[in-house]
Amino acid sequence: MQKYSIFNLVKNALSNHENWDLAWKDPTPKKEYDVVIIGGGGHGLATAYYLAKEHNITNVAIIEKGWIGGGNVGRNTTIIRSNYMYDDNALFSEFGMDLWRSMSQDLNYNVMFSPRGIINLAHSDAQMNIYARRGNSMRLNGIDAVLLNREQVKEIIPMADFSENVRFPIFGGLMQPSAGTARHDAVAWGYARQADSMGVDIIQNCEVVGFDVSNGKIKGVRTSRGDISAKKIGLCVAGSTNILAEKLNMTLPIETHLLQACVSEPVKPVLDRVVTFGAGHFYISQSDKGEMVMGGDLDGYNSYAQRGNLPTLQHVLTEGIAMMPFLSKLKMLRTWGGIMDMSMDGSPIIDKTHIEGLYLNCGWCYGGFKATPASGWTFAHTIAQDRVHKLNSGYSLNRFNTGHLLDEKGLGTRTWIS
Amino acid sequence: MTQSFRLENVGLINRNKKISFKFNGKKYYGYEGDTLASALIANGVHLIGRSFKYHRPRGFFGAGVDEPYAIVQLYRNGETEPNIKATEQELFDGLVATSVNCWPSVKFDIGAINNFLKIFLPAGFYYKTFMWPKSFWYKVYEPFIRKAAGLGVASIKHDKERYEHKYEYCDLLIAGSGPSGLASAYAAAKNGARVILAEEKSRFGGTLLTSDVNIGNKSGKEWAEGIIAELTEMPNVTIKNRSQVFGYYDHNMLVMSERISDHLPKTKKFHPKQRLWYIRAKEVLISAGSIERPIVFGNNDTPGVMLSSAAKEYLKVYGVLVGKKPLIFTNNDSGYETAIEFKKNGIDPIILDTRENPQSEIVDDAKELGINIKFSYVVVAAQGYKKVKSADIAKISVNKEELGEIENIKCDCICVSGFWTPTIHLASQSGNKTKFNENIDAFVPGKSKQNETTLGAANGVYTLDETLKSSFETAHELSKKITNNDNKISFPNVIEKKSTTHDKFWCVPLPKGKNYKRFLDFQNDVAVSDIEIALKEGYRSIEHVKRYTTLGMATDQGKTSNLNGLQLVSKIENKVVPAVGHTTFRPPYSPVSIGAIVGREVGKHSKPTRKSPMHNWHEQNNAVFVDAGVWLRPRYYKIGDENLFEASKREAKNVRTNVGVCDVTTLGKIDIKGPDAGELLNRVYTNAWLKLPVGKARYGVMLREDGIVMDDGTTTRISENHYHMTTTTAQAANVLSHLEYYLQLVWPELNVNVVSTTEQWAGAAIAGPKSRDLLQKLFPSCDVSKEGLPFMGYMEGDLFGVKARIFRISFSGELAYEVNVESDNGNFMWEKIIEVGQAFKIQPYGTEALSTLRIEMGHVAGSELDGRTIPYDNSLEGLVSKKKDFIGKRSLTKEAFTAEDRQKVVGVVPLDKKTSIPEGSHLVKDSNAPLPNPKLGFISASCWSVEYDNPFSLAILKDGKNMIGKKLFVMSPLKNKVIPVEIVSSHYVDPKGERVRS
Amino acid sequence: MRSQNEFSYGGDATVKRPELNKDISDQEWNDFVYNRKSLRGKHWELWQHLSGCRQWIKVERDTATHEIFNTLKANEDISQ
Amino acid sequence: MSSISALANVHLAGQFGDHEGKNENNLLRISEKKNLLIVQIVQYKVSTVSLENISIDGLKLKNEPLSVTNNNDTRILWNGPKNWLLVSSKKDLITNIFQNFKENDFAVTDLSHSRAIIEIEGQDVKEVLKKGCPFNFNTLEKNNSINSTYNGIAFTVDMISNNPDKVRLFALRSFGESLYHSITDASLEFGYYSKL
Repeated sequence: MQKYSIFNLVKNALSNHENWDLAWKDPTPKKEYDVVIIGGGGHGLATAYYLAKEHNITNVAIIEKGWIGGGNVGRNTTIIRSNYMYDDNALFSEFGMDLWRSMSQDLNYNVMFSPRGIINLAHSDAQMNIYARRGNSMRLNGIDAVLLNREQVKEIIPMADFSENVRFPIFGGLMQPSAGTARHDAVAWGYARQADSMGVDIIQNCEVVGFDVSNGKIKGVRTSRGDISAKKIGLCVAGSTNILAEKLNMTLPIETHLLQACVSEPVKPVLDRVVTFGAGHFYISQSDKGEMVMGGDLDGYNSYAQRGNLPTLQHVLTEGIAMMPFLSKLKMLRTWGGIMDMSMDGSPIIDKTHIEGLYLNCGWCYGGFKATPASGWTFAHTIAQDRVHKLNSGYSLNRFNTGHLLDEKGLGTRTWIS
Repeated sequence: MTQSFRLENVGLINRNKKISFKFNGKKYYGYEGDTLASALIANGVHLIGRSFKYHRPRGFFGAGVDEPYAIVQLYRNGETEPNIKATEQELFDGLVATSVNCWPSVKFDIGAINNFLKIFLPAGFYYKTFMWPKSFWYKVYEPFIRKAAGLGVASIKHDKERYEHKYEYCDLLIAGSGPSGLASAYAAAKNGARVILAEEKSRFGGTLLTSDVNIGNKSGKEWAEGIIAELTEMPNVTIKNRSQVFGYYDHNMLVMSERISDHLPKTKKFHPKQRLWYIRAKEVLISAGSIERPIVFGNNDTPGVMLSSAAKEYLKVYGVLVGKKPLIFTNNDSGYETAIEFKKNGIDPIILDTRENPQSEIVDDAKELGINIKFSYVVVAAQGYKKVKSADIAKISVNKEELGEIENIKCDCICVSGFWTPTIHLASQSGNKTKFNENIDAFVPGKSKQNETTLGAANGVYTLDETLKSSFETAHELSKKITNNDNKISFPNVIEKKSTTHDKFWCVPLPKGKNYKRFLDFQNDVAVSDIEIALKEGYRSIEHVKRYTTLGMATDQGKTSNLNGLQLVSKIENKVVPAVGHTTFRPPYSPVSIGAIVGREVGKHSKPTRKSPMHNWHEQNNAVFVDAGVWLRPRYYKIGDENLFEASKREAKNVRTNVGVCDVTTLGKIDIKGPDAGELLNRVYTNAWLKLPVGKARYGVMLREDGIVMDDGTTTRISENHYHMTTTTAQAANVLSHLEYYLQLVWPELNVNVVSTTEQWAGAAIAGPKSRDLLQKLFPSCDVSKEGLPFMGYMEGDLFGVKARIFRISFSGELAYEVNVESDNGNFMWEKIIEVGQAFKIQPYGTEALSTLRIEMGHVAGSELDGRTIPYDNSLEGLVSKKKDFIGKRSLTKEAFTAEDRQKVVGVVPLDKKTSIPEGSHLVKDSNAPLPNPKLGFISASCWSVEYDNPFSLAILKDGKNMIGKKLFVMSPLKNKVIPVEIVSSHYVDPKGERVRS
Repeated sequence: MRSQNEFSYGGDATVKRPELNKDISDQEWNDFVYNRKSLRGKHWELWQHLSGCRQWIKVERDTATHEIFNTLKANEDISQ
Repeated sequence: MSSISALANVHLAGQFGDHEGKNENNLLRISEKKNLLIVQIVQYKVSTVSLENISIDGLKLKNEPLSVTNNNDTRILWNGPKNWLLVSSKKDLITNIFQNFKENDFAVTDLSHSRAIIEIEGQDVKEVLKKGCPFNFNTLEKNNSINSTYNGIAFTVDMISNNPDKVRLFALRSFGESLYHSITDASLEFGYYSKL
């Protein structure tokens, strides 16, 4: 594989860009693999990469219904953070932050990780206290966090509404300076390219139609491109988890919901942080291209549509203007929807299942993108070693039976309330 | 400056009204009815901006919504807006605009250096470099790239404009007022349907304004005007210009943005700048027309290269010549129409037709007019940097692969026509699976998913006769279905020139040895070579191509580039175009201002505000308010220079020593009536309710089914079948829905009615050792003695002529009562309590003091009942019945919920009895332990105990039951605090409840 | 036809709460509290007309297209 | 004793918005309705009492969506299945209601103080309503009532007259000032006057 570098770029430019290698190949599926990962999204690609890199398992196929990176890794708002309150979430995410920090070099692919910092705004003392609880927990877990007062917030984001005319005044905020954004598509492509180079087969346009299970053991998967045997299978399909679970006669603590996001037309740099509104659900950052990337509430009903309705976006943008009134004059350029596997406590599941050799990675709700490297790393470990790693031990499927829930928001099972 | 490119007596502009405007600091004139684009071209200005990546010079490409280039910064009435398309912005007096994305000026742009480096900046180059050294991406490269990107400049000033909404319903919504739109609107309106006709431009008529056709013995334009005049008079028709239907959502809901004031120097007072229409239509007719496609050739982004239809529109609508030596480059008959218009106005065009020998009426007309036509010819490349100066042209072989010898001819513009692409955006948004039509090389709508029909050019129908016929018929049939009328109008005679087939040619090959950039996406600088690289590297799905190269992701959303991109991919991949497929069309069709989407819910009104009947009194008595959900509640009443801490301490202290009064109107109140009301309570609450006597209140806790505490409060039995439930302010709405859920869906056999009476009653809590004395004065005829009104008792009373409900309940650890009167009398009650209370040194107290009082007595509230705790955690296990079943009971048996070391609420006191403990801190065993330092619990609520005059906090602590008396550390790294503390009982004041029962 | 703005979503309508006082397994209880089919296609679900008559209704809707096929009152049973 | 109505602090007399140069008759008129009796009446599921046999102020309950049965003083709004909202200027009707609607068949709840009531009259009434409420007002006729939302605030519309249009808007009392702001704000474009 070619190594990307400035020299390589110049060399290729001088040869008229005719000698670039394939970023990944387009192989015909083999009859059998050691591991089949279902789902060519960020998590699936990362899992395959870490199986090869950390566990030397390279007889691996990723099978993807459409094109790789076409799920939520290609349709999120690119926020990367580890500002969680519960230890299981915080330590897992912070492990991921380390992987993010070296990802471009590790993958030899610029994923443009940009630690610009995230600020969660607070609009009352009570909310400041809730953030303090989270921030202190982060600090005690070794994660950076700063509690900002109103003046400090104003200094960093003067375009937020500090006027008299505001419905929910800004009291301050919790900031994680090391949080940031990355170029989402590049993450998928970078993992794909490296996994491919280590021998992983990336098989696109290959839909799973069924599973081969006997005596409580997974044997293989039936696909639109034929049957594929596998010693182990990892399920990594975000919003489509329930569809595959049904083929395995499993019912999971997951509902599939729709989340919309949108971008404005590009403008010159005006906002260099990620900011969330505390009196509702709205988050915003400005992309390198200059677009304001914005998101908020779920549409609030079960959906596989990847298309939402305007009232939800109206609601989200209302909060946007409430937070930063200048947004009013920008224009909404593009909207899209992604389907979320909303788990019943808002935290993910990375675990073995009752079927031997079948592993589950799901329930990422709206937080899947930032988890890509840590999810891939721990899932690869779980598959390779047939046991969960300490980092994902809290993400067990059994926690809904035992009551060891990880409900960061305290909303319980009504996942559509965001 | 003279308008040297303006024709006399041609066009639809108002020559009696001259308008002055400024562009890049220079003053120009135009006419009413001009767009900024037409006025600039009339003045000979063609250089308007710079491209996104290479900063190449940019002019005008189209004449409307499809414009990829001509983007300006607009200044209007003291405000500025970025990214305005000059082709859409109507001219108004005093308009000021500047170029975007160039520095220091549009003519000399430093960023253009990228243009010379462009061979090093192919598609995806960002991904391949800028990776070393490690931290340089964020610190060095990215800031540089960010500055270079973006287009216009966003003002961070608050937007003062009004944007409004309108919800409308109709039988037929018709999007687009070209021939098919007008015909359908007319047919449906005449048949009695309620019709909305939307046109995105300022003028109705679409292509009828520019094409040389005859309908019913009138010119197309006259016919359109006649129809519009008639429609305007009809009461069942709403016609809207400057109104773009931009989104097609579920259940036939469409959204339209109406630009009411954007064409005016300023918005009329009390009127909106824009209005967003949510339109629910029984049937939708999409008559959005088509957009001309470019032919791809070398340097095809040079200013002066533009769509042939745009050139015609500038000429016929605005009386503006886009050039005086035009070259028309076409693969179909449309280019001839433009050429003929030039010729008619005294300009000699040259036509290059890729076709070998086309035979049609239009071609014959052009020949007859003596226009110079070169068949089998192509433009190889435009020459000129800031404006086209000449064109390299060549003969092309029949197989379209070999170029002949290159000739150079002088020209000042190149008008390109690569045939027409139907505007299928709305149809596709509705869920319609589009299909590829080989005859026109483009996608057209397929089977309708919702009640939508696409007509005319948007459906790939390019003859007027067929368009009008199908539109009349479809609109008649659809309206008949809705209105049951059968009033058919007669179909007019149509005369139009017959055209012949187009040449399926869209990209000029590179001549040997030349490496011209051939652009597909003009704003994002995506060239043929970029797509080639993407495919070579394996980015083969059309979505990968789009994302890797950014094809079609600019502010024009690929209206002129997407199809050519598809053609290229299909050619290289050797697939048919439909097998490549197109990327998804999503709303909006064209960018919409966020202000319009949001409407009037801005500033103070971004959310409603709830106020109690005593709000005005609080305001007048220096209350400082706090948001409680959307309620405003007094947090404290400020006296002099007091701060929050001092005031709340004073207020709380006064409750402990004298008496205080607090507005508790915001607590949720639910009236529960019916023969089975008691049974409902017994199932909803964790404790037993069947034996509560009339006239008594009881405290209760309710759970979610997952065992987590949902809410707490008291419920009073007013009469045999009548209960009065109170909830917390925060959960009031949820609790009501919760009860309705069980009553309607789970236990429909119960005969119970629940209704919110939160607003019916104003509530005042009277608390403190002197509260009974005060109550006695307020209700002299009631026996409010310890025996007459015992703890948890209830009675009705007369408060100086006003009927009142009196509850003896307490959340403050003091003898306390709650008085309710009907809301109109709330203020009267409050003033009476204050007035009579003077004798007892009464003071009003706010939520902060309320909080202090409840923390001191260990009464759990929102910060403990945070959606994550079970009754045990809150020391409420005594209220959990072991005998009966209730909502959520089954979950309480879970392993984690019954663990020996389960968390529990405790009290926390600093060892020094001085240091305040910040809320949100955590409890640890060893403050010096390495990170991650295991946390044992967290501080949920803190106060300054007025009883003991030292800090006191509540905490949820692991194994709290066994921790009383232990010493731990409170840590707040955020505030740099480490505080040694002792764990005590959460019931710090009046642990045995003697005062409340006194 | 009423606007979605007036309604509040209530989740899968086919989930049946176990009867009170009935002895059931952990599995049955967790199926009720946590586990959901949530498939692509037709889905019976609950909506409350919150800003209206406050009635809970059952709606059969397609989760892939959002098309609505059927509505039932709270007291009407879904016939499979 | 002084009672204070829900909108007493915001409802001011005067002419507002784009009223200049317009005939006062063409402006919208906005007022607050006070001192009305408002009672919710709900028939229990078990009740077998026939609605035909009970009347209040000469009016019968009609279990029919949108319907308002009415006379000069009293209007009974359908509020949901077997659920009505009685609104009357005769405050003493309450006694009568409690007598007629027996406790084991009906839940009767006095909600007179729980609502803020805005009355708005004029040719542009429906245009004002369409600015914030998703309901199809083209279909709302005289003596219809609906529940919906206006700028996110739950409200009830009772259409009293259609020549010119006249409606009463009911919101929960605590939301009254916000609804009043939204309605008057939406009326500015047309111009309105208000009297106390």
